Amino acid sequence: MSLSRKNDFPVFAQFPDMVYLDSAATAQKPAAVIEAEAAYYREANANPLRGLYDLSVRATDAYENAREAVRGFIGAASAKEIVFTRNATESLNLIAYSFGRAELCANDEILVAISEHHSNMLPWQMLARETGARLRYLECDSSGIYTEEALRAALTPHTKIFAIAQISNVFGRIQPIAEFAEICHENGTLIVCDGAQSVPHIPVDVQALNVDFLAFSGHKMFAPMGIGVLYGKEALLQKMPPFLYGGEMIEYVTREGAEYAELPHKFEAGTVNVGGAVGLHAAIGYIRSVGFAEIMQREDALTALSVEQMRRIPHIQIIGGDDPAAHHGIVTFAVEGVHPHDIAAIFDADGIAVRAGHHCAQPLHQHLGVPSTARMSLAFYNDEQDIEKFVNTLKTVRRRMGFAG
Amino acid sequence: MSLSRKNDFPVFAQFPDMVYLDSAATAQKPAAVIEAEAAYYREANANPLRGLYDLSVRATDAYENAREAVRGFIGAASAKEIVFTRNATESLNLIAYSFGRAELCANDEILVAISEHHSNMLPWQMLARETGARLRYLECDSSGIYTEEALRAALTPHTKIFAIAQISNVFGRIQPIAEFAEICHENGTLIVCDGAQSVPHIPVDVQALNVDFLAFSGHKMFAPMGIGVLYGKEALLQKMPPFLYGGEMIEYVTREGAEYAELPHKFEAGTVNVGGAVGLHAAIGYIRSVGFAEIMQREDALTALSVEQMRRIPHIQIIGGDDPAAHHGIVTFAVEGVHPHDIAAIFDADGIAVRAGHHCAQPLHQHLGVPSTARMSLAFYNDEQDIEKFVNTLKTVRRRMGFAG
Amino acid sequence: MPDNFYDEVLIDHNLHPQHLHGLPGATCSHAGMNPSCGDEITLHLTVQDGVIADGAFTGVGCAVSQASADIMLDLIIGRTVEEARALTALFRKMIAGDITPEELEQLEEAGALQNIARMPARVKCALLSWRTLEHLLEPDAENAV
Amino acid sequence: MPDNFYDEVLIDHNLHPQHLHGLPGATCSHAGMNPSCGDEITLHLTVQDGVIADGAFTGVGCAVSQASADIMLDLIIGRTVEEARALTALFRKMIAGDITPEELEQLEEAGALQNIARMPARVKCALLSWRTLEHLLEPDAENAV
Ligand SMILES: Cc1ncc(COP(=O)(O)O)c(C=O)c1O
Ligand SMILES: Cc1ncc(COP(=O)(O)O)c(C=O)c1O
Repeated sequence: MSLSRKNDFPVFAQFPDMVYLDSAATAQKPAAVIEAEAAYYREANANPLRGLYDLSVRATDAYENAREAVRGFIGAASAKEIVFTRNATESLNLIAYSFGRAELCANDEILVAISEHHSNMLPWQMLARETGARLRYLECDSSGIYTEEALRAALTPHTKIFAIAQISNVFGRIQPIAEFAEICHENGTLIVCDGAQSVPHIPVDVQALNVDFLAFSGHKMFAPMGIGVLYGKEALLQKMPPFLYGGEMIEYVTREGAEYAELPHKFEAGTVNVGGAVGLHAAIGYIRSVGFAEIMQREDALTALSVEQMRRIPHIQIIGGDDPAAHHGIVTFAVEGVHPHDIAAIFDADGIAVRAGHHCAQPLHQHLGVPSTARMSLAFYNDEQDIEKFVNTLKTVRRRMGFAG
Repeated sequence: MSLSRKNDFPVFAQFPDMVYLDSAATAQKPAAVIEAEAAYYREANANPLRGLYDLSVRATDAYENAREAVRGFIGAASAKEIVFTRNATESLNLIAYSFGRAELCANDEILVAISEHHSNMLPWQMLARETGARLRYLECDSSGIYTEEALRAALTPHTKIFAIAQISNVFGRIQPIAEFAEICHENGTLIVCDGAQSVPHIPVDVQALNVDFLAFSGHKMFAPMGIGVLYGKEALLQKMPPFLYGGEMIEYVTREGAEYAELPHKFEAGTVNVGGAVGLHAAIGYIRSVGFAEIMQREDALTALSVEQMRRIPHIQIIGGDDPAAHHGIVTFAVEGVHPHDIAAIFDADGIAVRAGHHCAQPLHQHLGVPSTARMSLAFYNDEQDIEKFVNTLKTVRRRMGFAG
Repeated sequence: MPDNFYDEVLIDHNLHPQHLHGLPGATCSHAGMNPSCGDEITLHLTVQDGVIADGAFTGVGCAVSQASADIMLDLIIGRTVEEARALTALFRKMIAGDITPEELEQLEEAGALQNIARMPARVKCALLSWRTLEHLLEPDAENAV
Repeated sequence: MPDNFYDEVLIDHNLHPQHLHGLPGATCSHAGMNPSCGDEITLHLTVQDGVIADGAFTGVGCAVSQASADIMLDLIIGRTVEEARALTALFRKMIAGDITPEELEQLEEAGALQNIARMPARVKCALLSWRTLEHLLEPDAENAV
């Protein structure tokens, strides 16, 4: 494996002994990102868009260059298709509030994968309540597999939307989104793809996948918190009504109403987060400089190492099965007889950050019949030593809870 | 006047000759704020709230300490009343979407001050369209004054909401919000106060004002972009439905629906912006360290200096009148025969940042009968030299546009 | 077991809870929940003449919440409702970190949970059964004593 | 006036526009708008036998948009519709920054707007009247030639 990337991340200098295995919750930030945002505030901070002076032109350029970088990163056809939001959650709500309320009615159906994060489930529950549309779930097997047949069978002439994550934050399995998109489109159904866990870790090309919408968060891809993205096909975004209303998203306002600005500004009400966008731009630059070849090679190797070690430990169950290739940087697990909160506490005592609970996927946990689980999730800044420490602690968990072995 | 504060702001070291007079659009950031956010990412970055490990506890503490700082800063009774949003615009949309759609119906009326920023007007237009409620405007005179009599006369038994800014971003006049609140409450009307231009510049105490909601943005108060605040009285927030749906705002989710988390988390869906909140906390600390006594003394003196100089220049009209005391750091003006965009371009050529256009207040401009205006707005980091340069350029505008004098 | 993660008492009550079972003759029951953790404990009491004659709990949860419930039942069975209320107040005081050594003694084995406050995310777990008890002992609660 | 901010030509056309008036016999008119600036220009043309016999504009705007409209009308009055279309294309080329010196010459006084591209916010202003003209000259536009 090539050189460790830990040195690029100041948090690991601050806490040299920490093992951070919660990157699916939020990623750590490289110095390049932290510095890019700070530099923006030192050198180009102004309210962009309406700027008639030099600093404001700089801010506008910084913001629109970031948008262009995102466009290129996910292979969108036009920068008009890139809307900056706060996070993936807001992106998904935007679709439900704007597209959903305008286009759905009581006869329609929304199909949601049962493994979805609450952020790709509750907005659809809300939409169903508001429009009277019927919400249905597509179920996976215990490995997190959705078959094309099951999808075909679940789609009806009334299905307007199918919502699914490219990578679930519990299973870590990559779903065949392009194939699902084709099946949906044959049926006249739009596909909303939650890319929160995929965009940071694998190359994502919206045109190759042919998804109608893609939502993701900056903070999971080494960018600052508070910036996210909604990609939507231009024709769809074009006809959607605005979501948030206010400054900067209008062409003209009278007492009676308003004409809205062109894409993508129509969906960016109020003063935008230029600092966050600049940070995201820097994060994309950083990811490109490492390269997905290295990122994937490293993450897959560490995932395989983890799964292989874990499946040798007795009383451990890996959610989604023991095949290393099915887990992309995410390994969710249970330890027989030990509650996940106790597992996390034990890891914490050893300086290892893992997550415990339902991982914002309660319906999936109900579906799988486990109330909660523990999860380790990694990024390319992790190394073999991190995995070794993780495995060593995992081996002690039952003993430290008083079990004989 | 005491020592200049310019040295606290790195942007002025970067551009020593720049005169920044667009602080009402966005404020510059002191090194303390830039550094606080960077330090968070170096030393405490994690996904908060569900954290079961040390770093996540740090992040949670950082976030909740910021909330407590905001609570103290605006004198709210409880931290539950402080909801972090992206900006004032989102805060106002949250009220309209959540409170408005749940509580208003076709018989109701919404009263909006005609001088409002689009962000405190378009959400109410949207709400009126969605609910059938009637939108009415309260009109001001050419000085930006709203009288108590006019407010009383405009309120009807059907008026559910009165929306007004404490300081308009065009006039700069402080409105008697406490008096207006009392009149509203006597009528059973809620008052929504837009504090975007007041919270950064004057002490604001929500309990003394007795407003029902207060919205403001971090970026106008020296904090990073991408963080804003909604204050709401606990009893109101308590009964409001959620706005955005997703992770972190729930107690329990099933296939059918969800139980929502306690205040304020109910309104904070998805991964929160801890970095932004930390920056806002630092900004509050910085404001406190300067003190409102100095801030107001300095800003009022610079405003008075500007207005006094400006009114001596021929062919200049100050929107809202020539009384320096009526303009709190905001002086909007017209130059006879010269379009505001040309004014701004001339200032830019001299290294002075001012704004031109409708300042997101088109209905006000229609009301005043001017299509657009120029605006200078200041903060305590400005100094007399800035004002001098501004006035000197202003004197040349007509000549440089080819007028005889 | 030299390197138990939690206090010996806690580990033991979690592994071998005495009171984790149904209670057929219960005069009152109440389900308490930490929804965000998924912890759920139903507390069953048999109260006669103002005395907690018997008690038990059912449900799932982490070691802290399970042990806390078991220890609590050990402590309150045989006590009057008044005494149980006082102990609940003491337990909250301990968690808040302002208990005297004399008071701590009254809590007997529940003192093993004293250090849980250093893990803020776990305080809710420790309190779950006590909150549920408080609810049952409230004079005007549904299904109350 | 030694220190004019804009080019002399632009200043002059803004202060003393020749074509800022109504046009009673106009064969076509169209209102162009830069809503975010509040600039609004209505262009009026009298087109006979494929030739722009006369033209005028009404409306308000900044110096750049006003002068641009006046200069444009100077240039296109008396030209054929075809020629006007070609000039519009050249003007856009100039704003985009890839015009040859020979082409620039054809634009006559409109060349004074060449440097507006360094003020991105003002490009829209310079283009307003030209966009409006394009619309009027489109074969299938409503109210078109
Ligand atoms: C009075 C007023 N209200 C609301 C806003 C909107 O603030 P933001 O753009 O930060 O949401 C502004 C600033 O643009 C303002 O001046
Ligand atoms: C699969 C998935 N979707 C959506 C989200 C929501 O992202 P955010 O909280 O940044 O809005 C997450 C992360 O929490 C996730 O893992």
